[in-house]
Amino acid sequence: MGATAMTAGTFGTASKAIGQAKKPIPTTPVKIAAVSFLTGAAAAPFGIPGDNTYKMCADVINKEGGILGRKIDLQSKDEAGGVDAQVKLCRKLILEDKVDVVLGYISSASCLAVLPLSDELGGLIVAYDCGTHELMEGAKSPYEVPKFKLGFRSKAHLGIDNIGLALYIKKYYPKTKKVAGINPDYAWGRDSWLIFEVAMKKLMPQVEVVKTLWPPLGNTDYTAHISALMGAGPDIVHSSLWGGDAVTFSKQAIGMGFFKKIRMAYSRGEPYPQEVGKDYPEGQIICCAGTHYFLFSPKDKASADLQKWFVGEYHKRYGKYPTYPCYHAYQAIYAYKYAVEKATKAVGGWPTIDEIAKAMTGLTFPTPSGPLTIREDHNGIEDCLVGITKLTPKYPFPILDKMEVFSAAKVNPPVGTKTVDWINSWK
Amino acid sequence: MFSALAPARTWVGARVFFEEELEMWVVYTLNALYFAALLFLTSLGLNIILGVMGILNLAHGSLYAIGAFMAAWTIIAIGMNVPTFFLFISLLSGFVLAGIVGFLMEKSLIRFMYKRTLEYQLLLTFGALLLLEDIIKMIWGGQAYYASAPFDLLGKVDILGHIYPIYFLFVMFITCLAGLFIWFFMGRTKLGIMLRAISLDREMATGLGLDIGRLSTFAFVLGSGLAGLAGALVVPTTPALLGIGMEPLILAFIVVVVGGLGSLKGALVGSLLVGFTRSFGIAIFPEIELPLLFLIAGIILVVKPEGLFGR
Amino acid sequence: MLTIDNLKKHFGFVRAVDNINLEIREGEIVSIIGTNGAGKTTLVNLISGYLKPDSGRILFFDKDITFASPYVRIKLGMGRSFQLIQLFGNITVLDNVRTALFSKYGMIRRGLLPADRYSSVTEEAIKILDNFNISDKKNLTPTGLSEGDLKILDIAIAFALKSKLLLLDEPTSGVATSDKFKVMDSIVSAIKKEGISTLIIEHDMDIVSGYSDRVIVMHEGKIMAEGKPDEVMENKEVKATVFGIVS
Amino acid sequence: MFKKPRWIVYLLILIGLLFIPRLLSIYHLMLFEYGLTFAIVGLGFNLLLGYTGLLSFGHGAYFAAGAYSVAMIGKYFPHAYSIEILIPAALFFSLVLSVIFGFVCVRHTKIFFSILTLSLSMLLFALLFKLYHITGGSDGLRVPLPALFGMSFKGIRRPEFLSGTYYYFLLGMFSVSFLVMKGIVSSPFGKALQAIRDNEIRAELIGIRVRRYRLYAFIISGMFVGLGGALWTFVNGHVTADLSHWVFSGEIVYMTLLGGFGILEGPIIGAILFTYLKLYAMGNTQYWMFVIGATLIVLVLLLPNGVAGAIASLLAKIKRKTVKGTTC
Repeated sequence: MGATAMTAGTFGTASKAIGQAKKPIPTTPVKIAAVSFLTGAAAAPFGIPGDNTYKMCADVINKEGGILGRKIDLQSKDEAGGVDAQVKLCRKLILEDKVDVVLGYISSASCLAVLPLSDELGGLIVAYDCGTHELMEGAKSPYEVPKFKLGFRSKAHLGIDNIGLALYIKKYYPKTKKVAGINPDYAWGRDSWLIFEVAMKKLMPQVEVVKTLWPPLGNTDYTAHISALMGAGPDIVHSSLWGGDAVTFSKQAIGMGFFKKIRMAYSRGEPYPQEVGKDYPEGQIICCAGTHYFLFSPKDKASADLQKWFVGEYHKRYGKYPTYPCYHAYQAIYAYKYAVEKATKAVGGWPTIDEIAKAMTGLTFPTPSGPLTIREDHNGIEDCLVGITKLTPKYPFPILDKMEVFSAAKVNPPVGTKTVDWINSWK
Repeated sequence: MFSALAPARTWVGARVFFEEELEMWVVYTLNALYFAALLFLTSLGLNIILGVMGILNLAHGSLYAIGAFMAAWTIIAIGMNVPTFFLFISLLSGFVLAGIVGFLMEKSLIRFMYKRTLEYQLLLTFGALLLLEDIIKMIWGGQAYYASAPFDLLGKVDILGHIYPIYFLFVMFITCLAGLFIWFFMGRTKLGIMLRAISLDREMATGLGLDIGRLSTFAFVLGSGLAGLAGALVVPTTPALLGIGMEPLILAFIVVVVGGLGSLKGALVGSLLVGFTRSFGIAIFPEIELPLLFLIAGIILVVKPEGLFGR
Repeated sequence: MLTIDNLKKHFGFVRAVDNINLEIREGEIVSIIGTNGAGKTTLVNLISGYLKPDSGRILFFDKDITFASPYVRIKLGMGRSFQLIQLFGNITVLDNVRTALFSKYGMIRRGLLPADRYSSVTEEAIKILDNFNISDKKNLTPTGLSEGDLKILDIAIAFALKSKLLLLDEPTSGVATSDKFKVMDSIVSAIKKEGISTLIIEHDMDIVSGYSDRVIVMHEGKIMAEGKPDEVMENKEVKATVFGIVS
Repeated sequence: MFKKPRWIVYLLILIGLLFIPRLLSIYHLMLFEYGLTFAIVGLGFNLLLGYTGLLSFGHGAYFAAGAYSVAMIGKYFPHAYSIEILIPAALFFSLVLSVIFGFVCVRHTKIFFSILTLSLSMLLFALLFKLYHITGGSDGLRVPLPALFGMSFKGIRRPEFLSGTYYYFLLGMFSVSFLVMKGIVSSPFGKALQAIRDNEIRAELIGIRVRRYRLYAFIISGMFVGLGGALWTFVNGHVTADLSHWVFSGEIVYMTLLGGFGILEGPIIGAILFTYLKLYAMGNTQYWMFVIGATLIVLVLLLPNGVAGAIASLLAKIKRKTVKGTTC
């Protein structure tokens, strides 16, 4: 206790030295709002791990003296309640509570609704886990960047998952003839399928789409969907179901003998083997929303060390291995920290929101899955890891086998080009 | 760019269905029956309350949720250390707790509403819905409860070359039992006949010297219990979650409206209608399955406003 | 003005109205009396269009209205009151009458100004209430009125429609015995002032005998006797069945 | 008109409302604007519940009709995205919808009417929810800032827009709505509706075409709610299919009852109170549904005439007492 107070004190004097230039660094804590699903089906596999990571990182940063001496005052908020509730909550956070930054949002629906508020209300918002490519893209390519002056996403969009899956299927299952899709009925599911379908048509034109199903988010009974898919007889079923939906679907599908005939390709299936356990079927194609996998080791030494520390620290605190939402949470909170530090260096003093936003554009910083760059379109770009589930005696759940990493350049469209147009322009 | 293809795809889907997927009709039918079974239990409860007391209980879905949470909690609590038989008995805990909550609700709130006008009756149950949703959250928290042991234990069976979980058949069986029981109870026992008398004419029943207060309590408890039982039966196949009762409630509304207010036969036919529309709708017209359901309900109501078996 | 031709209405085996022929002339006050279940109310319901007959014809000013809707009959000039009071319970006494007047003048569709601006209608409503001696209660809602006043108001509404024919179903039922004649006095004096033809349904001969030009006795759906009040009173059959006097 | 004390009070309140943007912080001003839009909704809803005696549990549908007309025009016809086009369009579409739904519904009364309105609004919900490519499904649609008579608000942040021009526009719309509704309920037509509410049979027998006037009331009510929905979108900035869900309709009923549906001004008070109640409950506890649910139950059991009803009866009591006092 005393030690932390001391370090804070020393940093206080240090910051004064910098603050001589223009703006003194305030001594009040930095208010960070972290919004994730804390209740509902998405809480256990996404929201809680994400929120845990925010808490862990805030704790670690505070122990190291905070951001330029300012402690982080982390406020965890619940993302449940629907889009409209999120718009209202975000407005309250920015206008009434006057937080310094909002980090958050797992659902693409929340992001699409909330991120425009950044410019409308003049608050910094960093989306940390939502996937839709439409979030930062304009109506037609080339589009103007950035779309939002104060809105960011500290990760890559769903293009990497679905392009990665298509590339993987082409490489490992070139004989695939029929595919089908079951995706949640909102932006995330619709866009995931769109990109996957476009990529498949380009890569494997002979493949036929036999069925596309759109269960609502939070559906409880998948029997009708499962048998409809089995009736259509595809080789591979693409799915971006997530949270409780993915678990429920898997359980009911196991009961109906689904996996005996059909292979699933999950665009973000990484958390579920750990969530379902031993019963999780083998041989399913799974993408990790980047290279966020606890058994993955980045090539460069610094990142590899960071990964080792991150997995260890997380497992020590919460008794589980970090899943991809954890990595995303790490990226978001550290993107803010590094951007503030970079901006402070440039302006000499605590930066304004616009200066932080300027610093965050083009920022590159180390993360446990390798260095991450946030581009001029305010979107992160990442490599993508795809593998196949396989049971081993070492872990009580299937792990990934035949891991394949697709480099960022292969799965991310260039700045200003719409993902669909980019895929269609492939030779 | 693919939006324009959506309707076209629907028709292609229909063609593909009739050419290639007809062999799956066994499974589609079973799915429809399974879905109808769960819905029948829910709407039966709603219908008994509506028929006997004349109150549309908007909090019915919350009672369903209470049944689901209670059953999931019990199954998790007793774990795998007991004989399998007890796992299935523990599903009854949902019925019991929902019944108890129904009892408390009737005694503390609903009984003041019999003489009030419609808007107050509906708003009171709406208030109860909001209240119960948060009470569930207070007791069980916002987490998902996975309790799939009964589902996993029963395993699978081969029906005409299709693998099907035995648990779904079990649910249909329990529903048949419950349906037969209610049918027998309402038609043959003295208590049931008294309840029907009330539902036909409340004032006359008072004149006959029936104890309306107690009979209403009984009907409410029975109806609530049935919702709880439906919730309990669903929980081995899907996690118990906040808001789990909302969709069954809406579908139960449709069943009750289409079948006829207060009609048991109507509840059965309505449930089957919804079950089959859903199962085959998802297989043939996946894009418009839900609006299709409401459209069918709407057409029935325009043609026969009192419902198929309404008075 | 009203001619009823072989009118018939059966409910299952009950012959509520069985081949009734009847005529009412202009300015006449006719009473129909009979025991409970004699079919009086059914007859009024048939005339006012609340029920549809099995056979027969109803002519109103030589127009066949047998199957016309209540709305059409009202437009033609028919008004009625009910055995059980039918009032607008949550609006003032004045508005009860005024609404009828607005309806009569077709102002519900056309009148865009606030109701109070149509002072002629308000004045007329007050005049009607004056006729029935209840204008002092114009700002109360019906819940604050006595049973007798409610009956009078009920008839005042029917009266306001300026009907050429009024059908009054048991105008004094539910009124305390001591007040019955007072109520009848107010009603009949108002009617006579305007010279409206009226058909009164009653089961109590005493109440109507002083006010009616003609009395019709109904029994089991048929007309048993017809004539001047004192003539009918002397009819043996009527005495036996309706008054229960066996001589 | 201004001879009556009631109109002086209205005028004073209006003058007070003109100064609200100076008194409240932007966040609270926004809440107040939500309240004002719902006040228009409450006015319209109450024409049906309070004055015609029909309880609709599906008025969210017309709210959604108004809101989605704005959002869809914004998405598909951006060059027509101007308030003076949007408001008539919203009125038109809610008119069309309430004509269609109303035609089916007014054939029934009591619980049948309630369930039917509920089912039909859920039909609209299902369409808005499933037709993802047109309506945005459960994600809904964003609503940018509109132009007003050629004035463009590009580059202006929403708080500035809402605390400036838009607040006064909203206040104007609200005042007009209030006057129109006041006119409707005190006109002969309004009297006829009350007659229908009190006694359908008798109403028919004094020559009122019950079904037709019910339908008219339904349509007018639907249009007011649609107008409220359209004005609401600019404050909220986002529309979702949930607007047509019966739970949202339930909230409309709730706020009308909270204010009291026996009085014209009741729903206005109810709407503003409800907005604050809900957002404060949401902001301060995760058990906000418990708070508003418990409030509702207490209201139903103890204050059936709502807040305005309670105030009115309190005032009446005081008046009686003072009258008594002077005679003594």
